Amino acid sequence: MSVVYTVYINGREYRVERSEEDTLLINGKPFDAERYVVNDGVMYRFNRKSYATYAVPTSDDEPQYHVTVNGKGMSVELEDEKTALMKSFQIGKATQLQSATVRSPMPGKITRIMVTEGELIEAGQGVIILEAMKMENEIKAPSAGIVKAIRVKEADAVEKNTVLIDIS
Amino acid sequence: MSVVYTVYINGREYRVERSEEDTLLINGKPFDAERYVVNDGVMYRFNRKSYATYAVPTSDDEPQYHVTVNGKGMSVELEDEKTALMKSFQIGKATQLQSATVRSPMPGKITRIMVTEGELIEAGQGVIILEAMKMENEIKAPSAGIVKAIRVKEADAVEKNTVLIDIS
Amino acid sequence: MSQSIRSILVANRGEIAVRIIRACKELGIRTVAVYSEADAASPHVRYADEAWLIGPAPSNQSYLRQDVIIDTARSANCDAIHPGYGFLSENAGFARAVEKAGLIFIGPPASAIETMGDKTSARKLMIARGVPVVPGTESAVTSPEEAEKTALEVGYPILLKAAAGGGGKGMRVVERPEDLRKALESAQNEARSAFGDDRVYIEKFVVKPRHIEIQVLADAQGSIVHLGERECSIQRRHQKVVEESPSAIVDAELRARMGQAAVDAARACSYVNAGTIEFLIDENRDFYFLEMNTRLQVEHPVTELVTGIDLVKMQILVAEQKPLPFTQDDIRLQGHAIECRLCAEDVRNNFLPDTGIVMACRPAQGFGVRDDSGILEGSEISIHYDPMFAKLVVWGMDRMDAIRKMRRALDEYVIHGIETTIPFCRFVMEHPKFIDGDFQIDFVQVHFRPEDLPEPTEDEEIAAALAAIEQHERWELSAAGKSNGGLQIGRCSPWALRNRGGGSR
Amino acid sequence: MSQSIRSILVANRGEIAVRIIRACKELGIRTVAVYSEADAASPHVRYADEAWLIGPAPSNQSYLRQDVIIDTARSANCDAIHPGYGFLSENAGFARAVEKAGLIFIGPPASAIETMGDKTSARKLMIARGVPVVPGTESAVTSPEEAEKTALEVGYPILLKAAAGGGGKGMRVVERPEDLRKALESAQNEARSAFGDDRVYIEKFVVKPRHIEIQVLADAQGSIVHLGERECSIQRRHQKVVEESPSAIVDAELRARMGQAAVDAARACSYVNAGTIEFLIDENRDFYFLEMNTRLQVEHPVTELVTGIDLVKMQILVAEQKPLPFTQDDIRLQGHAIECRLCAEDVRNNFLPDTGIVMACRPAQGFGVRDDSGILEGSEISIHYDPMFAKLVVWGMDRMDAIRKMRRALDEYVIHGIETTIPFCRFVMEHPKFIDGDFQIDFVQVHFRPEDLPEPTEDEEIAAALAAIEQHERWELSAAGKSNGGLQIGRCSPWALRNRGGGSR
Repeated sequence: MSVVYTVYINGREYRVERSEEDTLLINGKPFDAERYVVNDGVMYRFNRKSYATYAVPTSDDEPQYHVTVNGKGMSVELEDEKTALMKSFQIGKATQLQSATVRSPMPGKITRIMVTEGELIEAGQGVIILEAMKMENEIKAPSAGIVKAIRVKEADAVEKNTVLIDIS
Repeated sequence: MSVVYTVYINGREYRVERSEEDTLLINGKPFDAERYVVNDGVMYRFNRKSYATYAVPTSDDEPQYHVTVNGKGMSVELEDEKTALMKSFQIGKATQLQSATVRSPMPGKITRIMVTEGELIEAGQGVIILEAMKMENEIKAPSAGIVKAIRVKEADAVEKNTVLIDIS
Repeated sequence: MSQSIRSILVANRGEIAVRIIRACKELGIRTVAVYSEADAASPHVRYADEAWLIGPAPSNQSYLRQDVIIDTARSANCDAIHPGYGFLSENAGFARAVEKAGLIFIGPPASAIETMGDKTSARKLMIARGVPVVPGTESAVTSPEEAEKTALEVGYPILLKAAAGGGGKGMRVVERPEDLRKALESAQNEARSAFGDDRVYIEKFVVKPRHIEIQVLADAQGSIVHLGERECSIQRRHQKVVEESPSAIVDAELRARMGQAAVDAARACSYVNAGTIEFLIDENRDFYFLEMNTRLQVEHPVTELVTGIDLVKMQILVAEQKPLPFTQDDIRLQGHAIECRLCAEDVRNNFLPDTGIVMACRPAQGFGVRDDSGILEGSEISIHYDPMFAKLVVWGMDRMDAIRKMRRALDEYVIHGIETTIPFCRFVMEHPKFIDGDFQIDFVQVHFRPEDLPEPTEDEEIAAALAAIEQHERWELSAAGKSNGGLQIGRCSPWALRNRGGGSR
Repeated sequence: MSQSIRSILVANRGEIAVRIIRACKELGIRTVAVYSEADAASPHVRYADEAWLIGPAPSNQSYLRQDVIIDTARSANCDAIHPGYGFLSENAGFARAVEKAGLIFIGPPASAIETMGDKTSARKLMIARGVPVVPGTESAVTSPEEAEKTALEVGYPILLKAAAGGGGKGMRVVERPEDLRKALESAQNEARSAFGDDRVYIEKFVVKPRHIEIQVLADAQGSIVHLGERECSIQRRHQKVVEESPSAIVDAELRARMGQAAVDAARACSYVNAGTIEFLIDENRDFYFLEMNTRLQVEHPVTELVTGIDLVKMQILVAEQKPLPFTQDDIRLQGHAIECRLCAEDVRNNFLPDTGIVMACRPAQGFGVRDDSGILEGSEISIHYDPMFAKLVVWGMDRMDAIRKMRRALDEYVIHGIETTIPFCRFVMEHPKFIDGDFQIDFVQVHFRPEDLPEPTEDEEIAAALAAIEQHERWELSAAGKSNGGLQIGRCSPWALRNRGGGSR
């Protein structure tokens, strides 16, 4: 049985298919790559060029990864056939994108909350000041929307990835 | 139940005992060490000094290890209580030491055999020339004795650790 | 009168502690590291001859504990304490306590720290000795109202500046009167949290200046030399990020004049040991005394690479009351050096500090590349300390050779598990204005847009897709409780593979 | 007449291929690596812009395949080929074939390789130009009988020397007539296997000489400069192991005379590009031409560190028909540099080459330390190639500073999984005769006994005992099929630990 993934990177889509005989198809075309496990991840070579990669999962429940390729970092989202099928019955990707959360990028202390619940905000607008590593860091909204819930209060100590604000 | 090992290093003996409560005794005296797993092995710290260690097994059936400590390599042999008990009933350590083998320290090609079966040899005497890495390397007898069996012939290709000669 | 130092306690952590320990090892001096609980397996602890635990992770319970550090130095039979930079390095009280305990403080006399550490007295002294200074207030701000009044007198834009410490903490530029109160509050908060001292003062903000500093070395015999300049104008939030020596705009004549001013400044406060006089240079190449850093600087390696002089070894020599082994005439600058500070920060996300475990780390190597690092594979970058984990420094035959070498070294540097400022440094090395030497301290603000960072190529995205799928399938295999043979590959280091009988291919 | 090189095929492997690729990257030149099946994941392959597989592991089926390499250079659109050292670097036929294929050979003209590569013609030329040579035969030995006759004429001790190549392979010192036949056979065998050429000739063995060589650089315009000397007397089995620049016994006057002789030698064969003239120096500091190496040397970094000149970049510049950017007067030696060749050899067991997978590797870092390495963690050291895996090179303010720095760097170098010559290098750096600069090429033979290597302390043995027990218990747990939680620790790298939810402590 062949395995098919749809891969989302930087707004582009790649269809990666692996047949039972381990032949690889990318966007429908046969693709030939060497693969080496090296001390710092997996190295692929194709078209005579080497790609040193390192992948770390970034979500507990979604197949999302942060991958570094030759020093460039990118976010990668996978969708296998099963997920794709489920999506077609349920709420799709498009809907999901309209709600967002602001998470703390690092552990620290909340020093100021700059928005209130119900407020309409712009993408990139500063919403929270987090003090960490002795610097005040302004956390910005990842997308425009309405502040649905503020989950923290000033002086709270938060862990990395704590949800701070829900935007809808 | 406590665990006891006798450890042989460079001709010296250390008795290492670990109680059920994980208290460590070395040669009968309580011993306090911190332990850190680091990228390149295990680091211990005692008396405020750090010891970076790395241990590799050197035998398939005996508890023998090559350990590097702060860059110095040494051979370490372990004996637990069970082994010690068995030894007291069977052929002991002393007897074992009287027979020896010459093994190839690396893969290569046998270019000359310098001894014959039945010959009396000295410790350190050259017995075989092994060509490897484009150099001729003289392999020496680890101990004195009589050449019991020559297991290879000239022009043989050998792997690392192949038994070349038995000495009795 | 000279006395040999046999044993040094290094009262610091990270790359600078490692740097100092290396110099000591080369001099045959025994080293004693101190460490917080968070640093028990850190490189500085492992490299030192001995290591003493001094407290929990927060600095004020460990690296800032003067009493514990001095007691440790005595218990460990040290002759001297090297404070590095940051922490207790510019604390006159500490320097005095060290001397009182019968130990040598490897740094300037407490009186010099005091004089130059207080911005007000430093300014007064410089004015008295004819060293030009930037216009501004002579004492710390006492109230928001007073600040507003003073700022109007000096004239906007103004700079709010913490009386203690440096490194951009507690600093704010204020362009309009209506922003002053908010900025003052924020600067005071930051200063209080970083230095335990919330005094802030006001000075004229010189528009578009370059920040250029002069390294000096002074011995106990009264000889003072300068080692040329460091160009430190590439800054972000008043924090230096790229430094070089020599500066593209300093010629021999200007170097001699600035050097003389720096030597005068050092002599004015009876300075001994290594120190740095920071200047602002305006568009007319007129320079103004900014402040003196009475310690080793983060960016000292660029000076070492162009002069061949080991500043830490000289600090120790001078602390032994020995005379400097050279005069001003012996000092020549050869070639060109550049330093990039590598920080755990997310460049695309407003340089937010990142934390985590360093999964893989292989610094750049080769001719003319120096990596002063404070981490190892497996080290944790935590919230407790500065996000700078290493300094990548290169030497080239000339400025362009050094720039090209830095690009190569940045490309070669492998680090996984944390976001770093490497892409940002790469951006600077490619920028035409940087290449032309045509920049001021607002370079980053004016020229850097995260969107300009290079996007991955299609082939790089395909490699990323393959890597993510591979990681995903390993993960699923593991979750399904299947053979963990698959799980291991790629997440285990080679020794695990070897033990399982296979090679890495 | 000059032409820019845009793309270079590096016809080599290991550290020197990496070295060349780094220089190319700094010049903005595209690099194409070639590799054997054994090197598919090697650093030189990973660092290059492109990598082409050229054959199986044995050199004569890959790195020595002239036809395949030239075809690859053309297919990959290269302008030039850099041969590195060893392999095809001193093969005049290859240099000619490269030129014939319309590519640039980054090295001297084929005619110069030929003249200097043939020991006989080189000797004749040197004698004609007044460069002093060691007494010996003018042609290769044709029979054991002839060899015996010739050896008696020259006078024992004599040196048997392969006509092709260098690096100690195919060389034997013979002290007594009765040892000659056996030594000749062995030298011929080794020469045949290493170079495919079993011609061996005889020369007088100068007793207790020093081996000192001069680096030259010549451009196509006829300018030839020398870059001072390298002291290469620390050798084992005629293989250099430690090199330095300058030499402890060469003063400015002798340097000038040897430098002139070297420039004369290069001019005699119309040399262009980088080359080295090797001399023997006897007790009276009289020097004799030994041979010319018509290529980049292994030990070139020590010259780079004291002159600041990048030799690989100069090779490329000269190959582009551009003139050297400096004259003899511009070249100054600053400070002191030492190189240690790090090999996978068991120092305590007669330097037997070791093979295996490099389990952990963390080279030394910091001011004045350069590591030119050809391996990474996980690399396999195989029987197919030279056991040298890296060159550790240091720069110090003076010779003693460099020695101390080398000690520190050797102590800091972490490598597990293979035996290395690091303990031997450490021994050299501690030896009073080395420190005094009082040694000849028999230094190792006379002074080194494996028994003199430092023994572990009791505490180090205790640490070893703990490490062995820990490894043993993990092993037993695993064999017993128990939870592999224990199994993982210490054999997995940190990312595995992180994924399991824990830190490294």
